[in-house]
Amino acid sequence: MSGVQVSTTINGDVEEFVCHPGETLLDVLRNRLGLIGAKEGCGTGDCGACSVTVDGELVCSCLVLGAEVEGRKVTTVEGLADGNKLHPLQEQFLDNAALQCGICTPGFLVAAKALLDRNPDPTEEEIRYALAGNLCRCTGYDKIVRAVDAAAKDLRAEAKKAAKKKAAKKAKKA
Amino acid sequence: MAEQTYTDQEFKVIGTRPRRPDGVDKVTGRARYGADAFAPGQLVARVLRSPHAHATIKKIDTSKAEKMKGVKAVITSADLPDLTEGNRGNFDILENCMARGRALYHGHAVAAVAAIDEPTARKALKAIKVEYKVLPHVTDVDAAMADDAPIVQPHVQQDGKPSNIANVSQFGHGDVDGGFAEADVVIEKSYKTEQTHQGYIEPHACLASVGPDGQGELWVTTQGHFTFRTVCAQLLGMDIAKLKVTSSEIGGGFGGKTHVWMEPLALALSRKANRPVKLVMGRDEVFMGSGPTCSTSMDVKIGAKKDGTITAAEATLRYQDGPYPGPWGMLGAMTSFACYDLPNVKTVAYDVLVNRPKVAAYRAPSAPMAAFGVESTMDLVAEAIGMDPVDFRIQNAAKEGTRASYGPTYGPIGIGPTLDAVKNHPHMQAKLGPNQGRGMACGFWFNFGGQTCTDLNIGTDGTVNLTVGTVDVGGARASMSLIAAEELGISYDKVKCNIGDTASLGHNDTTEGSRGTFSSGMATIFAARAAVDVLKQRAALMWEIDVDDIEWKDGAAHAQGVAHSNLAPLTLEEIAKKSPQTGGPIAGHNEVVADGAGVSFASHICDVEVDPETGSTRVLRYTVVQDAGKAIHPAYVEGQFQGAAAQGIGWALNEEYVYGEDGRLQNPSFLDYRIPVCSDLPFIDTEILEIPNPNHPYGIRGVGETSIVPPLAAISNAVSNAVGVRLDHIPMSPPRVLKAIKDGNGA
Amino acid sequence: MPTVSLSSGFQDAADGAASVDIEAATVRELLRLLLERYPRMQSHFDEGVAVSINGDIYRDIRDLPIPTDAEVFLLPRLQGG
Amino acid sequence: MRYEAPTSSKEAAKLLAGTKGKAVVLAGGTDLLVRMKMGHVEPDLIVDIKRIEATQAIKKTASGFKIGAGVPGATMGRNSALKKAWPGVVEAAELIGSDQIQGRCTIAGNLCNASPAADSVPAMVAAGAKAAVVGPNGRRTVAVEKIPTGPGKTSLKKGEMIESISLPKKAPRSGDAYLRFIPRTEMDIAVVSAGVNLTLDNKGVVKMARVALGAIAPTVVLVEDAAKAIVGSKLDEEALSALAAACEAACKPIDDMRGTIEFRTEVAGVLGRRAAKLAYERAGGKS
Repeated sequence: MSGVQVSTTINGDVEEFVCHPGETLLDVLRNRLGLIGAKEGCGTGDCGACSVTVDGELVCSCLVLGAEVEGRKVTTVEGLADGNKLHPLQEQFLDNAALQCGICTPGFLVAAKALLDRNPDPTEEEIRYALAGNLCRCTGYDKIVRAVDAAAKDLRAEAKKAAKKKAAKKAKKA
Repeated sequence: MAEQTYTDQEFKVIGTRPRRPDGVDKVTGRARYGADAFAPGQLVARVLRSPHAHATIKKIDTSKAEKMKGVKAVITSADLPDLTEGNRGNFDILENCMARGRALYHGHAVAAVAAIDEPTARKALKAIKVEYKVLPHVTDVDAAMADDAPIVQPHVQQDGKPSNIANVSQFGHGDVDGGFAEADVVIEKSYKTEQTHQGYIEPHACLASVGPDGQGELWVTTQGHFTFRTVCAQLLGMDIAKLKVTSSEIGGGFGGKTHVWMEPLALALSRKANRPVKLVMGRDEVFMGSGPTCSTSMDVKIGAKKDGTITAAEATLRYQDGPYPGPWGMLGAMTSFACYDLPNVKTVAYDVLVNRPKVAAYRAPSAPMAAFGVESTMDLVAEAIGMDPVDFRIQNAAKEGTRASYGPTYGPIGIGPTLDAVKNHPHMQAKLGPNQGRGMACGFWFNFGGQTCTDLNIGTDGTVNLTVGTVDVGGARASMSLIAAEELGISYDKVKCNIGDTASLGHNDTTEGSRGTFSSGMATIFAARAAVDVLKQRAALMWEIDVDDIEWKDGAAHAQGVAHSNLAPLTLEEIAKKSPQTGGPIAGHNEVVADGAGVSFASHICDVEVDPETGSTRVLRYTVVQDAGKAIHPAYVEGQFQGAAAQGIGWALNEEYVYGEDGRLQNPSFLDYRIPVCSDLPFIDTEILEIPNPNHPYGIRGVGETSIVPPLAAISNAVSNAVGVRLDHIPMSPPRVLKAIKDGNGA
Repeated sequence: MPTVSLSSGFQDAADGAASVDIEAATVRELLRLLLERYPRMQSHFDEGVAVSINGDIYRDIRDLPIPTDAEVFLLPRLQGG
Repeated sequence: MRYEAPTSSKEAAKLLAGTKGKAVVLAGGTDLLVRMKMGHVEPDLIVDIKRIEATQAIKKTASGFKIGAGVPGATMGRNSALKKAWPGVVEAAELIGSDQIQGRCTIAGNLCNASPAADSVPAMVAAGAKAAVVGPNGRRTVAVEKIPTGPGKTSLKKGEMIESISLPKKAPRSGDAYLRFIPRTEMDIAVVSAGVNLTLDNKGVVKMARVALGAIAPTVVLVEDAAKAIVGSKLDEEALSALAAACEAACKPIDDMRGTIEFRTEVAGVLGRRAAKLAYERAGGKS
């Protein structure tokens, strides 16, 4: 078995690694790069605990080979916060007690961010279906759905504020 | 014991909802769970499992695997202590971890390897040759009770003959035959429930390290690291104090992580290889090789007068334990009629052995199945006498002074209040559409206490380190911090709660039976009070007055009496700062047997819609009412209610172990073992009742388990009201519901 | 003198008795005297027992005083999830 | 084990054909990686086809649509022209697994995995989709229903791979639909499924229909009798009953952990009927 050399971008940083041809991205992240945020709940794409995005597309990292991410951009839960500022989803998960054991939380956060990136104002039903690939056994999903809804509101308010600021700046320039 | 008694104190921080102290780690991916530990030079272990449900193991040839490059250790039962002559319980635990001469279920471990990496370990497993002689098997509980059933454990006997019936338990009082004779209506019905798994998202995982000097460490996802330490040390012949067990963050347990499954194998491999060994189960192994709950079969009979008085109730319960005897049928017998005030009641339970995985506790173990039978029958009786099912239950609800069906007499309890809350809940008045139905049901669980040991240390800046020995399964650190802050009179954010490893605290019982907040909460209260005594002594030294003249309130020492009216209060922070000069570190410590946990009741309401053409059931609305005694952190109490209800909903509708004719488990994956997904569920409304437990200073009862008990019956009652068919087999999967509709099972 | 009710599993070991009168001030004394009277109880004690006093279940506390006229039940030790 | 990511189909076919041991195609990987994890397949060579340009795009052509073999379901769902023309096919593709699976899974992979329960296949069969196959001996075009030959088995020869799937141009007054039954609301394999594609005349009478059922036989089945039952009708109750009966008659299912023979047969009729009604509405028919 010969190793595959891979160069990729993870959470904005260039990473280079050598992996087995059949090794999953999940195993690479956890065992070779020390990024333990993605969890293996099943290894077969049924639980979503290993969710990451590759080139912006939400995937289960257990169903991606490490070798496949050559030249791609990977984002994991470790890349969610902006420096020491937590992402609104992270803030709302904490405020809404949306985690109990927390093992599914990284996957939910990554999946919820993927949802809000393309749909900033989802209905409850849209949230539930978008998160259907993430299993949680502790919460009954109630507080998770509420947290995502609250974070969506926060993000919309942030976006509105930013747009206003931009407009004001433009007006000032003019 | 007096200090354990409930006092109706006013709270400042108890009942608030602050962020959990371990929260940031858990939303940033930093928190370390069972599989998140790494040691220099660690090996990867894998387990070889039996493909047969029942077989004699004639020979295991590991020689090829042992010679493979990169393989550092291979073990079979021959490498583990032979406990045949010792305690049967320990023998059973070890034999379940590693088969000894016989495989008792599909997935029973037969050998294990440790190698330099995963691909090598997998290859090594393939190189192990096992010679089996396949034996007849039995996986169904009723079939296992038949006279000609294959015998699972030859040493288990009834009436001098080998039998699969491991235990018969009986509870009750009064004269049931006389009671039934008095009844105007008697309903008798049989029910079946299939086997379900706790379904925690984190598979079992550990990192073991044992040296040739007999000292070892184990990092493991567990509900009870102290128990794991004792059990592993006993099984492997190690000294308890020389094995340090650290509980990782735990990714769900629900009872399934109260038992050792493969941890002794990791330790044995490490001892043999003299290298750290990491062992993580795959999801299929979790389903096959850890402990689900029982499948059951039961007959329930309830008789009542037309005025709604129950005259007698009887249940015969058959619980399947896997291949090792457990207390599961007995718990079903104790809990089945616990909600009601019955003059004549009798329950008989059989614990039955089959060729399935060893059964483990699953959240209020054994109670949900019995409640399914009893609460379904309750609805049938109510219907037969023309009474509203809630009113019927209210009329017969147990209360203070009722003799419980399992024996003792109840103190103050919450079944009546939960039923009143249900009756008055707006949910009960909401309109229903076509093919929709509403159901309700009640549930009971004991709650436990147990051995607990807690340490509280105050730093010189006035911040507090609280170390508890019960694991944090869902926000316990927040609750413990609230309790310490309340007792000391300081703010929540001045307390940092840690989970101590087995080297840093005395024994703590496993976090099971809803005991975490009840017992560690109690030990925390006492540890904090001990620390307050020290703080007062230190203040006395600083002031040079008598300690008896000092009162502790609002986080400060207050000098009492006119003589000391010139002394401004000394805050905890001020006293802590001076502690190096007043006698050194300030600490409080407590060890307690926190017994006397109060029993807990819940009543649930649910609405469903059934597609009559496909048998598909959707839960539209769900409400949980449960007695918490006292909710320390209400958000996490709600979370327990919601999570328990969700597990019950999954159990009711879709979750089941499916065995083939060959005795093999067909669906060991989250694809085909269908736990509810986000889009399957509605919001789950909660109502927390607080009927104080007289045996806890804050009135805490424990909240984790009770709400998994009612959903099976609540949903079944709702389905019955939606489409007019009575389901007697859980899960109510679409094929079963459609068949019932076609067959017109309107009974 | 407290009357100890035995749940069914224990009755065989107590020669079929459903309840036993035992003069005991604490749980520890009660269990000791019960075992002296019925040595076959030992196997149950090994598996674990709990005692209910006036409706509250105690699994481990042994020093607990038993009030006069208390309702006392001997129960199997319970397991939870 | 080797991993290769060629940049042309020809190169991929050469690699696949030239390997002595087991060579597998990696498109979305949502089936392949599961089988590798479970130890059901241990390939000697993995050929990742996603670096081949022809597999990466959805193209609108004169004769319809060409969907690259590496295009994930999520991308199909975002293509409004495709969605408008073939809503049933797109919905079927989007029903494969969760959003995470959608980020990877492909309809070509779904076809080659050859599961009788594959979600996109009944919809593709009903739509008359064709697969562009590239192999060591060149290219050929095959009707999708000819690809799977049994559970896990395909008619593809050693070295062959699917480069793209073509859907015909949408006929006027036509519509398609796909429905499946699963016990949960998401994440399950179809217990039974139905794809219907039909075209109406200007009076609203069905003039052409294709009905395909999934999970009721070793492969997805094109049920000609079901189509016959509704052709010439305005999808009245009588026609629908005949369609349901034809669907039930076509069922040769198995009893397994996902459903019983009785259940699958019964629900095949229910879904055939519901899918036909939906397709009829989409075609502009008024019932």
